[in-house]
Amino acid sequence: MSEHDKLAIGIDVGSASIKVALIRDTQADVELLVGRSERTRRREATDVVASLVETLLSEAGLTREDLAYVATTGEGEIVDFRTGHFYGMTTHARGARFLDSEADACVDIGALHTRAILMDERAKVLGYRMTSQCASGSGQFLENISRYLGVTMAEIGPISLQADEPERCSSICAVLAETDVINMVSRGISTANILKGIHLSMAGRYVKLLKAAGATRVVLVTGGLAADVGLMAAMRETLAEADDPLEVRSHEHSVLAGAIGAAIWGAFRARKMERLGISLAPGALSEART
Amino acid sequence: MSTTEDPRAVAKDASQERQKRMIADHFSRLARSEERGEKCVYTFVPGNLTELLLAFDVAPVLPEINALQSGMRGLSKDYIALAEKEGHSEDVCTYVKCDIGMLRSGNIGPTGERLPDPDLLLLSYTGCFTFLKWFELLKQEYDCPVTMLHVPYQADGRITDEMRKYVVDQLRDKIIPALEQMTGKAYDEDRLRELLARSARAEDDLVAVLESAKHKPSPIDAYFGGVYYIGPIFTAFRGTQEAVDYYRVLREEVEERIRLGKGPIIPSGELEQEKYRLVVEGPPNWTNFRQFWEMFTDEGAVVVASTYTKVGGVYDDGFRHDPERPLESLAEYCLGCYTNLNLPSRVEKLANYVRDYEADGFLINSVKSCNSFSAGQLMMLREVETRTGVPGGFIESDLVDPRYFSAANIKNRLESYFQMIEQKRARGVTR
Amino acid sequence: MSTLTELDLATTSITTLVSDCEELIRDTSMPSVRTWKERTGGIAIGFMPTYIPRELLHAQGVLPVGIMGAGDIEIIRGDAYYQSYICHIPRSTVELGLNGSLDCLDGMVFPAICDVIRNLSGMWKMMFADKLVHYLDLPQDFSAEIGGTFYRHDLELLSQKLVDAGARPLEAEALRASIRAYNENSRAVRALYDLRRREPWRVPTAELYVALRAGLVLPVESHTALLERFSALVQAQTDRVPVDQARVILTGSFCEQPPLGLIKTLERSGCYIVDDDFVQVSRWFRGDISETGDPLDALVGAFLNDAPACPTRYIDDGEKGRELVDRVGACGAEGVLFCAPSFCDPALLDQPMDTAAVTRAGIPWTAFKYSEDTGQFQVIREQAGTFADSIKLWSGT
Amino acid sequence: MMRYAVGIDLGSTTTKAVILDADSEEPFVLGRGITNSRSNYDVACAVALGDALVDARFGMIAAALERAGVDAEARRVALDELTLRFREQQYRRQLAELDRVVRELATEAGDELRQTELAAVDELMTSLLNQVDALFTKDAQRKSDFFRDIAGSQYMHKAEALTRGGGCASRDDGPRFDTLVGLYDKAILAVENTDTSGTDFEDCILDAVVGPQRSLPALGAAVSEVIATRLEKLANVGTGYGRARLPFADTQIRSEILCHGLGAFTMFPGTRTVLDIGGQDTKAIQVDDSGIVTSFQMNDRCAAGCGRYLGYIADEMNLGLHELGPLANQAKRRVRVNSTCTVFAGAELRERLSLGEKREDILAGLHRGITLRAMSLLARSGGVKNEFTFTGGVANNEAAVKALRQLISESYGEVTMNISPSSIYTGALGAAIFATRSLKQEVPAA
Ligand SMILES: Nc1ncnc2c1ncn2[C@@H]1O[C@H](COP(=O)(O)OP(=O)(O)O)[C@@H](O)[C@H]1O
Ligand SMILES: Nc1ncnc2c1ncn2[C@@H]1O[C@H](COP(=O)(O)OP(=O)(O)O)[C@@H](O)[C@H]1O
Ligand code: SF4
Ligand code: SF4
Ligand code: SF4
Repeated sequence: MSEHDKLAIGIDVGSASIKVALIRDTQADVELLVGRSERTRRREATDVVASLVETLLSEAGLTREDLAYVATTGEGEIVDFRTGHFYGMTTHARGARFLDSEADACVDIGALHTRAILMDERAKVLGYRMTSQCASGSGQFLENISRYLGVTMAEIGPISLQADEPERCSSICAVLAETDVINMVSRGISTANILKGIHLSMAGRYVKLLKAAGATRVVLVTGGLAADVGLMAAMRETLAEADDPLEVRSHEHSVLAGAIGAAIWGAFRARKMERLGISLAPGALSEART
Repeated sequence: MSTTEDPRAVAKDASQERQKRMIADHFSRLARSEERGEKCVYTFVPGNLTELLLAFDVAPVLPEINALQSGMRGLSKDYIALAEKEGHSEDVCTYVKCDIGMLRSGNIGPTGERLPDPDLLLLSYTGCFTFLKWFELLKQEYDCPVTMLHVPYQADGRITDEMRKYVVDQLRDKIIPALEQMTGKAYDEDRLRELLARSARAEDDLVAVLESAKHKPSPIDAYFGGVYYIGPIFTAFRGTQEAVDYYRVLREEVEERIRLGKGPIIPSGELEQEKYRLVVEGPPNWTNFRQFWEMFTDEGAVVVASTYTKVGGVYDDGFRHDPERPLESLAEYCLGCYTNLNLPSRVEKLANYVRDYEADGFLINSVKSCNSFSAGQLMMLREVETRTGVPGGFIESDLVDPRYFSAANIKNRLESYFQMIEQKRARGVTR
Repeated sequence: MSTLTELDLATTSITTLVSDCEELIRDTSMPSVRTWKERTGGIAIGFMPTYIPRELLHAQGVLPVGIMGAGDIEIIRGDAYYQSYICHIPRSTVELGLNGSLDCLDGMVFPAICDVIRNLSGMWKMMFADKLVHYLDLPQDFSAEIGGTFYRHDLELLSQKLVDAGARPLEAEALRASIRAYNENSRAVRALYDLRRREPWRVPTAELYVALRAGLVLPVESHTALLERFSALVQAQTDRVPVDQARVILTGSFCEQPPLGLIKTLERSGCYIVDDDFVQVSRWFRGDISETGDPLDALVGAFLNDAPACPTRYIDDGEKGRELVDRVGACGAEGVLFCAPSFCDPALLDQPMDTAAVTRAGIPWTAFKYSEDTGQFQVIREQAGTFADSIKLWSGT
Repeated sequence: MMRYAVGIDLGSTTTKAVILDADSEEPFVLGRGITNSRSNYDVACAVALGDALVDARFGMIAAALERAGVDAEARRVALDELTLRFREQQYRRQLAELDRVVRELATEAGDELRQTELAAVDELMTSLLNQVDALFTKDAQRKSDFFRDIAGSQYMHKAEALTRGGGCASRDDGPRFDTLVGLYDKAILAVENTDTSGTDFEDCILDAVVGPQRSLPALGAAVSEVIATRLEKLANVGTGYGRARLPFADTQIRSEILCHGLGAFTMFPGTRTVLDIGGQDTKAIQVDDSGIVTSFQMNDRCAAGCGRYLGYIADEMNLGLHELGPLANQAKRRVRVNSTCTVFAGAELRERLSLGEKREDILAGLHRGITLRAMSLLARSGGVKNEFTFTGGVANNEAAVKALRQLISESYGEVTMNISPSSIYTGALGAAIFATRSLKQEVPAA
C-alpha cells in the first residue's frame, strides 16, 4: 500500500440491517476491500456495528488506527467513533456510481423507505423522490407477505419468476398484507402469482418514483431489495410495457452502496482535510462540517 | 354527467339514445371547429354561462366533463400517472391531473377526436378554488386570453344585491368584452333572451323529471340515472332547441313510467322492486361507475334525490333563467350552484330531500379529490341524521382515480348499511 | 415569565425571550387574549391564517387573534369531522373550538383561503351559532371599480357585524391610527427579514418564527415592541458566527405551519432559510398602507394592488413562479425548499408551476410535505441534508 | 342429543364460533371456540366450531359431574386439570405434526441445507418438545392461545440463539436464520390448513382424562357419557371479514356491524354505543333499544390503531399479546409515538428504546394513540350515549381498556362501560342469535 493511499470505512445504519464497507482510495482509483451486511434483529445497533467493524478489519488484517476516516450514513449518527456523517442520498449516489459507472440514477429500496436518486457523473445528486410515511410497498411489506406464504427472502425472486397470471394488487398496507394474502390464497391463487403481483405493484411505484426523479438511462438498484430477482424482472417488465428505455440493473454489492459511498466520501474528505491541515480526531469532523 | 361510450351494454330508452347522440355530435362538432372557423372557450360546469357563449356562437369545452369521460373509459389512471410524473401531487384533485394528462397525451376527446385548443379561457370561479389553479395551469399551456368571473360564496346563506352586482359588473365589463373581442361580434342581448327563454322551458321539464322520484316506486334513479339527465343541460345545450326537445321527450317517458308503475332503468334493464329509497350527497365515482351503480341496484336501492345533479345549478327553489333579466339571472344561476351554498344551506337542502322524497336513508359518497364537496361532509352527515332521524351512511371513493375505489370496502359498508335499514324496517322503526 | 401580555421585554437573553414566545404559542388556551380582555373589556375575534385587514378590527377596539392550528395537541374530537385526505388545520381548529380553548373569542373571521376553510366557516356557524362568524370573501377581481367596490362592501358588512358583537363603530380617524400601528409593525417585521437575509446566522428562523407567531395573540403595539427588542438582542449577540450552510428560500407554508421541530431540523441539516412565507399576515403588503386619504379605501387599495403572490391569489398573466424566481435573486438564495402541508390544494397545485419556473431559471430545489403535528423528521432531515450537501459540494461547479 | 345453532365470525386475525342451545327461548351459550384465521376458510371454521363444541362438552361434563353429586370445588379442580391436560394433548398432536412436516421439508430441501442447519433443525424440534411440560403446568403463562404463536415464538427464540454468533455472512457455514425461519413458515402453513377437528375430541379427551380421573373416578363416567351424546347443528350464520367466502348460503351471512351490535346488546341490554376493535378494523356502532343498529363508522384501510398494530408491536418487543397490557399499565409516564404507520412505529419504538426510554412508557403512549383513533370514530358515529360496550379482541387488553375509560370519561363524562371477558366473541354471538332467529323465522332472511 502506498503512503498516499487512504483507507476508509463506511457504515450504513439502516432500519433493518447494518452495512459496512472498507475501501482503499489510491487517488487514481477506489477499491472495495471487503463489505458486509447484517440484520440487526433486535440487537443493539451499536453492538452490531462494533462487531461488524472488528470482523471486517480483522479480515483485512487492519486495525482502526489504519483508517483515515470512519464515515457513517443512514442512522449512523448513533456511532460515536465516526469521523463524519453523510446523508443517505449523497452516499447512495456515490456508491451506485462506484458499482456501475454507467448508472445515472439509482433507487435505494430498503426495509422502510425507498428513494430514487438522479445523479451526474461526479455523483452529484441532481434530483430525487422519496416514499411517504407509509410502509406499503416497502421491503418490510414484502417480508411480511413472504413469511406468511412460507417463502424465505432468498426464494422470493425465483418463485416470482415462475408466475403465469400475476394477481395485481393495489397498494396495500404492510401490516394488513397478511390478511390480503390469506384471502388470495383462499381464492386459490398460487404463491408465484401472488408474489409476482406484489412485485409488479411495487415495481410500478418505484418506476414512478424514478421517472419523477428524472431518470432516463441506466438505473442501479441499491439497498436490500436489489437482491430480489423477481422485483428486478417486474421493474423491467413494467418499463417495457410502457416502452420506456430506462435500463434497470443490480449489482451483487448493491446492498452495500450506501456504506461504500460513505467510505468513498470519507476518503475524499480525509484528503481534503489533510490538505487543509486539519487533524482528524474521531467525531471532530462532524462538527467541522456544519 | 353524460357519457358517449360505455364499454358494456347498458339498457337504454329512447331519451338516452338521443342524449348519447347529442353529446357525441357535440364532440365531433368541437373536433371540426378549427377547420370550420368556429371559436371555442374552455370553461367549467358549475354556474356555466352556456347561453352567453351560444349567443356569440361559441362552443364550450368543459375540462371536468373530459376528465369524467376519461374516467369512464378507463383512461384516467394513465393520465393521472402522467401528471403525477410531471410533479403534480398525489394529494390534489384528480380531475385536474386527469385533464393535464389528457392534454399531454394529445388532448383526444371521448369520441377519439382531438379537441380544439381554446380561443379563450373563461374561468368561472364558482364554488371551488381548484378552478383558479386549474386555469392558471392551462394558461401555462395555451397562448390565449383568459378572463375570470369571480362568483362570491353564499356565506350567509343568501344572495345579496352586492354579490349580484359584483357578478353582473364582471359579466358586463369583463366577460362580454372578452367574448366580443374574441369573436369580433357585438353582444346581442335579444339573442341571449331567446336562448334564456328556451333554457327556462327545458329547466321546467328537467325539474319535473327529477321530482318524479317523489312517486313510489320512483320511475328514475336520481343519482346514477340523474347523471345522464343533467348531461345536456349542464354542458353545451342549455338554451338550444335540442335541449328543449330532449327534456320534453324525457319527461314524457318518465310520466309514462309513472303511469305504468315502473321503476327506473338500470344498467341490466329495469329495477324490479324498490326496496330502499336513498338521498345521496356527493359526486359519483366514474372509473367504476357501473359496478358502483350495481352495488345499489343489486340490493334494490334507488336514489330518489341527489345533490350531484345540482352541481351545474340548483332549480329546486324555483330559479329559472329569465329572459327579462338576462345578466341578473345568469348571475343568480352562478351564485346558486350547489357547491356555492354554505354548509348550513346544504344540510337543510338534504334534510328537505329526505323528507320530501320519503327516503329510507341518507348516504354520502365522499370523494378524495374534492374539498369543495367533501370538507365538512362528516358534520353534514350527523346534522342530517339528527334532523331527519333516518340513518346516514358514509362511503369514500374518488372521481377518476381508480386507486381510491376499493370495491370490497365500499361493498362491505353498503351491505351493512342496507341490512341496517332493513332491520330497522322489520321492526317498524322507519317508514 | 411575567404576565403573558406584557412579555418580559427587559430581558437580556434571547433564550428567555424566545422561550416566552414559544410558551405563548404552545398554550392553546390563549392566556394573553384572556388577560387582554380582562384588562380592556374589549372583544376578541379569531381569524384563520393568511390575510385579514386587522387594522379594521383594531380600529373598532377589537383584538384580532390569529388561529394557526394547534400544533401537535392530541386531536380527539376534530378528527371526527374530517376525512383522512384533508389537511390537518381544520381538524385542529375544530378541536380547539370544541375543547373550549377558543371560548375567549367572540367570533371568527374566515378569509377566502381555500375550500376547506370556506366550508369550515359554515361548520362554525352550525357549531357556534351564537357567535359572530364572517366569511371574508376576498375578491379575485383586482379592479378598483368592480373588485374594489365589492370588497369595500364586504368590509363594511364585517364592520357592522363587529358592532353587533359589541365593538365600537368604525371611525376614519381611528382606522388611520390603526393603519399606522400596523405599518409600524410590518416595518419591524420587514427589518428583521432584511437582517436575516443579510446575516442569517444572527437570526435563526426558528427564533424569528416564534417571534412572529407571538404577534398573532398579542396586541399590535406590544408585538412591535417585542420585535424591536428581539432585533436589538440578536444584533448584540456576539457568539453567532457564519458557518458554511446553503442559503435557501422556503415556500408553501402560508397556511398550516410546520412544527417548530421541522424548522429546526432544516437549519440543523445545513440550510439557512433566508426567506419564507410563514405567518404571512404580518407582512402581507410589500410596503406601507397609505396613511392619508380615506382609510377604508386605503385598505382596499392595498389589498388590490400590493399583495404578494400567495397561492390563494389568482394570477392570470401566465407567469406563475416569476415572483418566486425574483425573490430567490433578491435574497441571494441558492435553492428553494418547497415545504407544503399534506393535502393542501392551493400550495400543491401551485407547486408544478413554481418548480417549472425555478427549474427554468436553473435554481436547484427540493420538495417535501408535512403536517403541523408531524413528529418524525428523519426523512426530511435526510432530504434537506442531501440538498444542502449537494449545494455545498457542487454549487458553482 | 343436543341441538344447537352456531354463529361463526371469520375475522382477519381470529375465527370465532359461538354455539347456542337451539331449544332454549333466551339465548343460552353452550360453548365458545376460537382459532387463528388462515387461508383455508373451511378449516378455520371447522376448527373454531370444533373448539366451541369442546367447550360445550366440557360444560356437559361439568353438568354430568353435578348430577353425579360431585361438589363444586372438586368439580372446578377436576375440570381445570382436565382442560389443561386436554389442551396439552392437542398441543402435542399438533407439535408432532409440525415436527414431521419440518423434518420432511428439511429432507426435501436436500443439498440446499447446510449440515449445521440439519443439526439445528433437530435441536430446535427437540427443544420445542422439551418445553411442552413447562407450558402446561398449572401456573404457566402462555404468550398466546394459538399453536402457531406459541410454537412459533419458541422456535424463533431458539433459532435466534442457534444462529447468533454466526451472523448472516454468506461465507460462514453456520446455520442461517432465514433458512430456519423459512422451514417453520412453510411447515406451519401445512399444519394449520389440515383439518383435524373431527377426531380431535375423542382422542384427546381419552388421553387427557387418565390423570385427573385417578383423583376423581366419576370423571371417567362423565366423559364417556358426553362422548356418547350426539350434537346436532340446526342452523348457522357467518359474519366477519371473510364472511363472503364462508361455505354458507347468502341468507346465512350477516354484516359484522349488525352482529357486533346485536351481540353487544345481548350481553348488555342497556348498551347504546358499541366500540369494536378487532384485528384490522375498528367500528363504532350505535344501537337502539332493541339492539338494532342506527348508525356506524369504520376506519379506513390502514392498520394503524387496530389489533394487528398491537400484535406487530408485541412481536417487535418480543412479547406475547397477553403481556402488552399489563406492561403498559406499569408506566409512570407516556412517551408520545409520532409515527402513525404501524411499521414506522415499530422502527420508532426501537429508536426510542435505544435512546433509553422505558418499554412500559412507550407502550402506554402507543395504547393511548390507538384509543385516540377509536375516539374519533366514536365521535363520528354520534358519540357515546348512556351505556357503552367495548368489544373485539382488543377489549382483552387491559391497557387499551384503561386508556379508553380515561378518554371516554374526559369527553363524555361518567358513562357505564361494559367489558365482557368473552368480548372477542361478540360478533359470533350476534351471528349465532341471527341463526336461532332464522329457526324461529322471526326476522326475514335478508
Ligand atoms: N433476496 C432478497 N429478496 C428480497 N428482499 C430482500 C432480499 N434480501 C434482503 N431483502 C430485503 O431488504 C431489506 C433490507 O434492505 P436494506 O437496504 O438493508 O434496508 P435498510 O437500510 O432500511 O435497513 C429487508 O426488508 C429485506 O427484506
Ligand atoms: N388476550 C388478549 N390480550 C390482548 N389482546 C388480545 C387478546 N386476544 C386478542 N387480542 C387482540 O385482538 C385482536 C384480534 O381481535 P378480533 O376481534 O379477533 O379481530 P378480527 O375479528 O379482525 O379477527 C388481536 O390482533 C389482538 O390485538
Ligand atoms: S397503510 Fe399500513 S403501511 Fe401504510 S401507514 Fe397504514 S399501517 Fe403503515
Ligand atoms: S375540487 Fe371538486 S369542484 Fe373543484 S375541480 Fe376538483 S372535483 Fe371539481
Ligand atoms: S393548509 Fe392548505 S388546504 Fe389546508 S386549510 Fe390551509 S390552504 Fe386550505
